Amino acid sequence: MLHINGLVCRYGKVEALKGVTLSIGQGQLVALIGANGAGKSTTLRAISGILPSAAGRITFDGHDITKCSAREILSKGIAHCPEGRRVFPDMTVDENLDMGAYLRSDRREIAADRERIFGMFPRLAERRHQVAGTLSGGEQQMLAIGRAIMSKPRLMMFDEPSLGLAPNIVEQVFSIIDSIRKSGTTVLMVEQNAYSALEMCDYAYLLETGSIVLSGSGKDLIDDEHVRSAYLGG
Amino acid sequence: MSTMPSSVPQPVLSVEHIAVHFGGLIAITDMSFVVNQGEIVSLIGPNGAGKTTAFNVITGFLRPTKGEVRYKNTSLSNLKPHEVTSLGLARTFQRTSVFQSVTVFENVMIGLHRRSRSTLLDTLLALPREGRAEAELRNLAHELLEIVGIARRADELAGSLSYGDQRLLGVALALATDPSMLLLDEPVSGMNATETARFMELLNKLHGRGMSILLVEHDVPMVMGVSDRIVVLNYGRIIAEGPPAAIRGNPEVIRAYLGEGASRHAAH
Amino acid sequence: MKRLIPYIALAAFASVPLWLHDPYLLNAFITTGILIVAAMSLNLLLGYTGQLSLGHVAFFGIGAYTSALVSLGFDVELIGGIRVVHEPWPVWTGFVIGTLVAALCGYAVGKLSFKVRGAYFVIVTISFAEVVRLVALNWVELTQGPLALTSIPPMTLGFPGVGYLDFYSKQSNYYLVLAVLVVSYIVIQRLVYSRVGRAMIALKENESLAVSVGIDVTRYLVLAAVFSAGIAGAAGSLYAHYLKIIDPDVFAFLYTVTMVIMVISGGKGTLAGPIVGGLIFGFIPVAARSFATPEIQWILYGLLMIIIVFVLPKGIVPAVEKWFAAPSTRAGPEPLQAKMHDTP
Amino acid sequence: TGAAAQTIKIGVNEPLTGPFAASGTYVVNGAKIAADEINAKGGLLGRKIELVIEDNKSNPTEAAAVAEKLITGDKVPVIMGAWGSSLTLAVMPKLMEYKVPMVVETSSSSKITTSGNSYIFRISPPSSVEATEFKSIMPSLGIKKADFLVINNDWGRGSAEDFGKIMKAQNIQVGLVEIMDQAAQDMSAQLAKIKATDSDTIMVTTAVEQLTLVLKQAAALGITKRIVTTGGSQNPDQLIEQAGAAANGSMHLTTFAPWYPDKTPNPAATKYFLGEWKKRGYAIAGATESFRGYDGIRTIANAIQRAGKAEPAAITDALWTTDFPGLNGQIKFQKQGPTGKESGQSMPNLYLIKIENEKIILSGS
Amino acid sequence: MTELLQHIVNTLILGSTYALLGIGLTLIFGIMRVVNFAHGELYSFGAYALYFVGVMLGLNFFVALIVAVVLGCFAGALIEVVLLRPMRGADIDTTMLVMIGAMIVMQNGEQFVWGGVAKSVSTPFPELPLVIGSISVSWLRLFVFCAALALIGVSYLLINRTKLGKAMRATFQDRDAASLMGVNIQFIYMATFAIGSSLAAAAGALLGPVYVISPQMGNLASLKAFAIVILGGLGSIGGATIGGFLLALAEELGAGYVSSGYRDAMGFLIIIVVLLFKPTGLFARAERIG
Ligand SMILES: Nc1ncnc2c1ncn2[C@@H]1O[C@H](COP(=O)(O)OP(=O)(O)OP(=O)(O)O)[C@@H](O)[C@H]1O
Ligand SMILES: Nc1ncnc2c1ncn2[C@@H]1O[C@H](COP(=O)(O)OP(=O)(O)OP(=O)(O)O)[C@@H](O)[C@H]1O
Ligand SMILES: [Mg+2]
Ligand SMILES: [Mg+2]
Repeated sequence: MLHINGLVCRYGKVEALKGVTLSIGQGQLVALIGANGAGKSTTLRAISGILPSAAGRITFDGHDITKCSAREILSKGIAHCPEGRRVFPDMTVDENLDMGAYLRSDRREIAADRERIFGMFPRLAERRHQVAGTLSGGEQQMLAIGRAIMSKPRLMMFDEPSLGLAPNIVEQVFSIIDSIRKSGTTVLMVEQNAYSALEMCDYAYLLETGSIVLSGSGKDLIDDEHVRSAYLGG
Repeated sequence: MSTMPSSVPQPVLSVEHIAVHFGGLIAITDMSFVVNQGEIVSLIGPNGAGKTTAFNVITGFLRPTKGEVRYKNTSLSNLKPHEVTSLGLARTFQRTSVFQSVTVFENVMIGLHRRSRSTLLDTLLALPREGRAEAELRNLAHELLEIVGIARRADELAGSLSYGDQRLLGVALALATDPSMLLLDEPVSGMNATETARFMELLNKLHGRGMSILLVEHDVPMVMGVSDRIVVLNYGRIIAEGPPAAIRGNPEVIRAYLGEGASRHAAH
Repeated sequence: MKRLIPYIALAAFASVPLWLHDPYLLNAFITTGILIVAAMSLNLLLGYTGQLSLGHVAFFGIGAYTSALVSLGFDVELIGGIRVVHEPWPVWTGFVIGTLVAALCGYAVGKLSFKVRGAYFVIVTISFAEVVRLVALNWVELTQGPLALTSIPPMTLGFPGVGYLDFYSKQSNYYLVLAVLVVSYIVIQRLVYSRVGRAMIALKENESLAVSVGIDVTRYLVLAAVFSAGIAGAAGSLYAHYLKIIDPDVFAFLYTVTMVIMVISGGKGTLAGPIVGGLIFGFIPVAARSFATPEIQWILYGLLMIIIVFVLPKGIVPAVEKWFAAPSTRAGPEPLQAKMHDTP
Repeated sequence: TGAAAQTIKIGVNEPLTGPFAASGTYVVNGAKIAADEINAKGGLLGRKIELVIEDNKSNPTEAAAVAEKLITGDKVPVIMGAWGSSLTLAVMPKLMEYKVPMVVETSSSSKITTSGNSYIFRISPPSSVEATEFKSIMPSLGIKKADFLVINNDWGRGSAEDFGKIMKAQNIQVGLVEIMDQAAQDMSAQLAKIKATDSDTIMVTTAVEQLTLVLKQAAALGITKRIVTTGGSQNPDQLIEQAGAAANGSMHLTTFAPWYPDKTPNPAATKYFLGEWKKRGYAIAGATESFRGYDGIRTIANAIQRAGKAEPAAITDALWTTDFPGLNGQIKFQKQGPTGKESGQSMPNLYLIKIENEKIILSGS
Repeated sequence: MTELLQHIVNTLILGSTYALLGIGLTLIFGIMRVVNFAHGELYSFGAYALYFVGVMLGLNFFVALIVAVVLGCFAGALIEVVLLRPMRGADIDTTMLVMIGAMIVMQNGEQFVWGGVAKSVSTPFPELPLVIGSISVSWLRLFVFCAALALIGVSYLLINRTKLGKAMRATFQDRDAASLMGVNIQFIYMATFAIGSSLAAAAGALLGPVYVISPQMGNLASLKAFAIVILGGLGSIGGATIGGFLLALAEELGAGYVSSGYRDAMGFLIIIVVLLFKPTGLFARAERIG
């Protein structure tokens, strides 16, 4: 469904991605792991169109989306739950969720989805009229995930969704992701919690200093010696 | 700095009956706990339990509605954040926090602010003392970058570091203030297991030098691994307190925080 | 090489009166020089602490009025019938007192900035300047209000019995301004290349983090405001004694705007920025006079400003520095765009 | 080139941009008419005259710089300027420095002629002169108590003081003295306060734009008191055009009466000037300001002619012996200020006009 | 008593126009964070547009008013595209300088085109004021008051209730996140600036006939608009509205009961005092640390 070929991205003169090639099949859950600064977030940014790529090609359902704007990419069905929460700080929880459904116009469905999200994260329901900037870190993370789900994409990209969440919520988030995948949505996930990510994914890529160095099923990677020592704590 | 942990616990930080209200919202109700000299205490609890708020109260960023915090028998009630820092209490922030548009090295130089003894007059008249003080600071800065392990990126702009490296720089900044106690707010979030293990080594090293540490973290294995004691907060209230082993088995903590998979997490 | 540039520049400037004999151009150099000193002081606040003072002209004007009044003398009746009479003092004491009074006002405004920041600080400074202007305009007994203070004596230096040096000629005024400029430059340089400067940069970048490493925000903002205001006051004093008349128009917003233009176009947060920007925007009007009608002169001035910012958004000096620095060492990646709410 | 060297240069230092741009431009237009007229008649001393016009940007620093440029760069032997009092005051030290005379065409501050600058020759009346002349007109108005509303500058404040003094001397009560900022557009607050007093007359001093607003806002507040304006920058035609009915009933002390050329001291010159003004397509409204530019240049030309050479010292001497009919009475400089360093001040005529049914009626001079 | 009533009526009328100026700038400065020195020039642009359409082309006054607002909108959009778009991502001081340049160019351009002499526009409203008891107020000003209130109401709804309004706020709080939500960033930038500009132009077109139209009319307008926005708290339409009325009240009572020489000083003193007690304006939002 999504193919990336030889993707190169730069920040100023620094080459953060040096020709990344990967692909994701329809309905798959793919994990992208790698050390700090490897370029995982950069890859997601390039796919969702908020970062221009210097070279390479990204196709989605056979269409070239390399040069598309973020808006076009979202309307084609790719949503991105960014690193570092990025909630709208001066807007309330409710308004943030509204923004998630910005491109949708099915009012009734939107309302139902919103309630579903409040069902997943009761904490957010308690805080629905609070401005997002004053939420705790974990609450903001829940909001960011909820907001991304609101856009009802066909490909959902999560950048470290478990960041800053309490263990019970982490569990819940992983099960939400699992159920998203089960409902037919394709998922691309970047996770530092590599063990859990590798356990649940269909396929995984390992990114190191801007290049893919290893790929395979989650199980393959868990068993890999290098992965074990560098990412799973030995 | 290197006082050995004595057998009789010496409370350095004591939080006494703190309450924090934001308008109608009660973030913390009547919280009390102590951290003893040389101890690593973890403050854990579900999202929104009030951990960061507690940090803000202790470090003077937020005035509590009620209660008092004492550090080494000094009340922190009316101190401004920079005065709290001067007492030897340093913190890191939950959200990544560095001086974005200056280099990593300059970041640490800024962090060393309190260590310089040069006065305004030295500066204006360019007295030799000024030059010596500056040279000393530069050495210290290099040392600190070595300690946290980002010395190779010293000349890069802090804003261009990856998330994890920025968090390490945050720790270096806190260490630069020459603290006797560190308050770390989710230091390893965004680090993988291997990086976390490395960070735990750093913590143990500091611990070995007698540094007291108050840690907020959601990485349960790490918390269990480094803490001497754990305080659990839920909805602004302390629901449990004790050594890691006791907390791990506490049913209330499991329900409110650890979740069913706690045992699975602990396995790794 | 880079170290030599300030000395070469200084030598070049010092030589100007030796070869430039056109009084009009020399006059332009002097008035531009005075504004450059004021712009340098603004740069200390804007460029290093990140606090935009759009009322900076207030300190300039306060320095000008204080210095003029000290050297002219006054006789006013305060509320409650208290009469204050001041006999004229030597002009150089006016300069010193003007500088100090301006610095004192900087202290007050700096203290205020402890409470209000950012946009709110901007408006407090604008308001402060407006209030001061209106006082100068309406306290006729002291300031002569709109009637202007006239016959202000030229700057003199010396002591009774020892002899006097008076700054009447253009050449002497030129060197006087140059001297004040150099001293201000050195003071600012010392400040910003020390821990004081690092503290200021820290405040600008991320205040809560700065505080958490033990930097006393108020202290450094006040310090910056005091030095900045004092230097602006010194510039104002030079202005009053050079022009020999001041009226409440010295508080005009236009002067603040001119200083801001000089600082930002030259490169805020760089030592040479205000000087480069100041020379350009001080001399454009002079050059434009010869070939354009009045409105067109202004339009060219405005357009040039826009063009400079378009081409060199960080200002001229940083662009030149980048040009000269070896690309491999200097051209680091652009930092992440700082978000308004990214404060911790 | 030869031709250029042959011209006699006259510096003109006026505000052409900034808040005083409109007035400064009027004055310059008047000056150009005078220069063209003189050149058409063969110029001076066999040479053409050339106006070197510079914009002082309504800013004192610039006014001084412009003087510097005119004197040292263009080498003009005489200047006309600089409209506003603070602009003129800023130029004055330069005149002393370079010993170049200046004809002051508009400024009204008394300081200009009393501060001991012997290069100043003023043809506009300071408010004290205006007030003195007003004394003879006052009885016919039957004022019992007057409030003042004046612009917050030397001109407005000076008027309030000088007219107040004269009124008090005539046993007329002086009530409120209200001030309006130069750039203010809303004077309702001041007018509401004046409306509530028991005075019968409001004395207003400001330039035409603000005056328009005062008249409109007074009408909107239902103020029926007599309004008398002073200062000579009123442009009654512009008032009628812009304030409409609100201008009716207002009275204006002016120094020039172009509506009744036959009643001016020099009808032929007035007619010529007005004819030229119209021919050039300028709004008639500007005539009451621009005539000062016209007279200023003619005063200078007259002095140069008599001096026999275009040199500052000779022109200064000649200015002292000026005696020729301006559009508004004989121009002739009296000595003012400290002895030995006197400035020249000419005493123009004064007219009181009234606007009725959007027409201008001459009611006293 | 009568005087006080008259002062209060004046306050309401003046305050409504201040508020109108203020909300235009709230969008541009409070929400977009562009220190828009050219705001006053868009105000005078509106006034000159009214003069051009209403007097020179001779269209009906009300039609001219609408045309002026629409032209203001286009002018705003043009400024955004030509001057601000290339500066996207530059810091706030740098864009400020661009806007100062725009102000200088526009103001002197106006003087070049229209000359320095003030223009006035006549209106279909009766010249005689409406008199109620001892209070009187001109019909034109009454109309301006109503029109201003209507515009303020519309803006409030636009920003707080519509999808467009939400997208605007989101965009300026976090541009990348907003684009991930599918917001067309470029359009939002342009629309926000254009709407803010059209409000300034509306204020100018409404006030042009009340006052006179001159190239310098924008200077004071800019300064006051900034004061109002900040008094109310950045980004708050309600705050700007109340700030506008408060400034008018301070000026009116200051001139009426303290000293007319200090009329404007009163307004600025109020600002200093308010900010000392409420350092982030009247309607501040909560911030959190950590
Ligand atoms: N805005 C930026 N400006 C300059 N360099 C950047 C920027 N963002 C990232 N980089 C650099 O690009 C490289 C890849 O960064 P990226 O954020 O994609 O890493 P990551 O794999 O997501 O790491 P982490 O696990 O820490 O989030 C890093 O070396 C980083 O320093
Ligand atoms: N300034 C504020 N205004 C209103 N509510 C606030 C404010 N700051 C914090 N809160 C609320 O107080 C509660 C405690 O927040 P705090 O940040 O202390 O949680 P935390 O324990 O650190 O959570 P996390 O693990 O998610 O970081 C949260 O529910 C938050 O929404
Ligand atoms: Mg990342
Ligand atoms: Mg927290």
